[in-house]
Amino acid sequence: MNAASLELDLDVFSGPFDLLLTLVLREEVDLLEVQLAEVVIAYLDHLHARGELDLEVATEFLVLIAALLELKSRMMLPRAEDDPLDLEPGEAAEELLARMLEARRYRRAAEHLSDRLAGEDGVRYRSAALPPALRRTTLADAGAVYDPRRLGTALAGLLRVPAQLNLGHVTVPTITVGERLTHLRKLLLRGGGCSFDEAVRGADRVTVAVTLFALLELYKQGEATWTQDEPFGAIEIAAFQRPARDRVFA
Amino acid sequence: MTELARIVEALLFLSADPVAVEDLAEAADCEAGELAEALAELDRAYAPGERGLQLKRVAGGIALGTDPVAEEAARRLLAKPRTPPLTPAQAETLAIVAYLQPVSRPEITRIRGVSADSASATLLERGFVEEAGRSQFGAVLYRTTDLFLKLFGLDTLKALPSVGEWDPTPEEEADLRDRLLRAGEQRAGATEG
Amino acid sequence: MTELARIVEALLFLSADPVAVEDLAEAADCEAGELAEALAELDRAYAPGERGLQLKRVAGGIALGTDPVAEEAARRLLAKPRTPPLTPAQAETLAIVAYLQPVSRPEITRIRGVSADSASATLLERGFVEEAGRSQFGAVLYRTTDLFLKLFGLDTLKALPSVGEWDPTPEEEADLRDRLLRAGEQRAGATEG
Repeated sequence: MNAASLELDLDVFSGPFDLLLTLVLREEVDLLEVQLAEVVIAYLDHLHARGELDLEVATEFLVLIAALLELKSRMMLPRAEDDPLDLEPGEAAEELLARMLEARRYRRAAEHLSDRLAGEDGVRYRSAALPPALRRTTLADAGAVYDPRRLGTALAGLLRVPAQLNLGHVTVPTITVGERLTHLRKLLLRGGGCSFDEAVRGADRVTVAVTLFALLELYKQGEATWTQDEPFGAIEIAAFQRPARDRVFA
Repeated sequence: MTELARIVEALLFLSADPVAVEDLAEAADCEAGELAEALAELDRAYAPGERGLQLKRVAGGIALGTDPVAEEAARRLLAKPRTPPLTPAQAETLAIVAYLQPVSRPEITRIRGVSADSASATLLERGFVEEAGRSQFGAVLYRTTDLFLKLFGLDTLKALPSVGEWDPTPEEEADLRDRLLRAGEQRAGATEG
Repeated sequence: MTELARIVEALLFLSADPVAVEDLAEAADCEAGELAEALAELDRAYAPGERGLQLKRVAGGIALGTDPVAEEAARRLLAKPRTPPLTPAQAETLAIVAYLQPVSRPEITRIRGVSADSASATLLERGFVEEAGRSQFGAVLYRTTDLFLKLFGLDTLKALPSVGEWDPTPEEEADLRDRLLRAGEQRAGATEG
């Protein structure tokens, strides 16, 4: 078994991991649509089922998934037409291969270093302190050997704040928690409950995130509760039933 | 033993770190040629199997170290292992630093595919690597130390085998390429997984 | 030299303090009689004038020490003012202590964005900084020493270069300590991953 033959059952793809890789590299599956977290979960399930950890395979899997994540994050970033990072499928495959070869190279160099350290085993060096008379520069012997400006420049370096990321290309959304609270309350009043997917249908990412905050706020105030059967599963929202009031209105 | 050889032996005994040949000559107030003779004399006196100590060329200098014959007894007397072995993560991180130095932590992480934070912290603590300034993006850069050279029995970084020696063979590379690309295509064509 | 004598020689080499005869025998796993023979063998090897080292019977045990013939050379090699150039980590740590003293180690770490443990240990060992009590949270505080002033040619701490001279983004009102901590936290955030 190697990492490549891990069986996957994802929304956009089902089959072995290496086939997914091939399709992604040939751009027959859009990497943007692949939930890499699901791949990782499938791998963890697989490990759990096997009950043992093959380090060689695990390392290979980590390098592959890290490379895929990096490719995916590059695709998600806005870029110019002639961006040199815009990879052709063939180039992406070569880059992935180069990454795996590089990781393999340093893994072997690491083995060599470990062997070398073990081979030196048995040689010890003396670590006794110097006789007191030889230990430290005395105040009397000390001269001005350092330039105080060295301290000033070091301090200046520490005062420098790193350049802020330019987020100019991101459209600043104006959606507020208050608006989403109103939206959720309206949905809950109408039918007593709804799914989270319904609540954010057609909305952009930021609106989805703000809606989640709004949902947390509703929960905190005791207006709504929700259930989710499994990670990444559907979220069902329900208006919180106050027993006493129910009886009054029933 | 000549007086000069005796003096050099004493200097090596006192120094915690390997001493460069020039520093020995300066301290012993002698010519390079005289020092070379004294070192040759010491080499004879410390020939393998002669003594409990060895004369080692490490980290760009000369140092006295114990002969492995005494390791077991030393462990009993000092009640501590000489140098604990490295974990695989530490060894990989150390290999990347040794070959690519100065190198930043994000770069190490990129090559390994997983974070190197805890491994680099341990390597720093054990004194195998140290900071070497900052990259243009402000990330701390790392390099190996003289202690690394000393404990790994290396005279200089050049004594490390060329990194090309660890390159996968053309067959392995072809095999990897195959598994990445063609294995998938075959699967796509066949029903059997 | 017999193997036992070689082992005993190595043990004496490694020990900073004199070792009791019983401890030597236990570590070398031998009888008292065998050890006495090994010591006699070492005594002959270390007869006066033979080596740069001497085998000494001192309070509580046996120790290796240097022969007086090497004293002058040792002073030249090891007692010369030890003022190697500061590494970037040491310069940053020292600047933080110099400008903010007294300052705690956790604070230095926050400002640098990475640990300053090894740099502060070196600065302490070389006598540039010293401990100055503890903060209200129990962390050790550091301040610079008189040796620091002398090595930097400063009469008093007031003679440190003014911050304004080096300030990349002058900000008169804010406190230096606050600004350093803020910049450090942003740097730590920016260089992760």
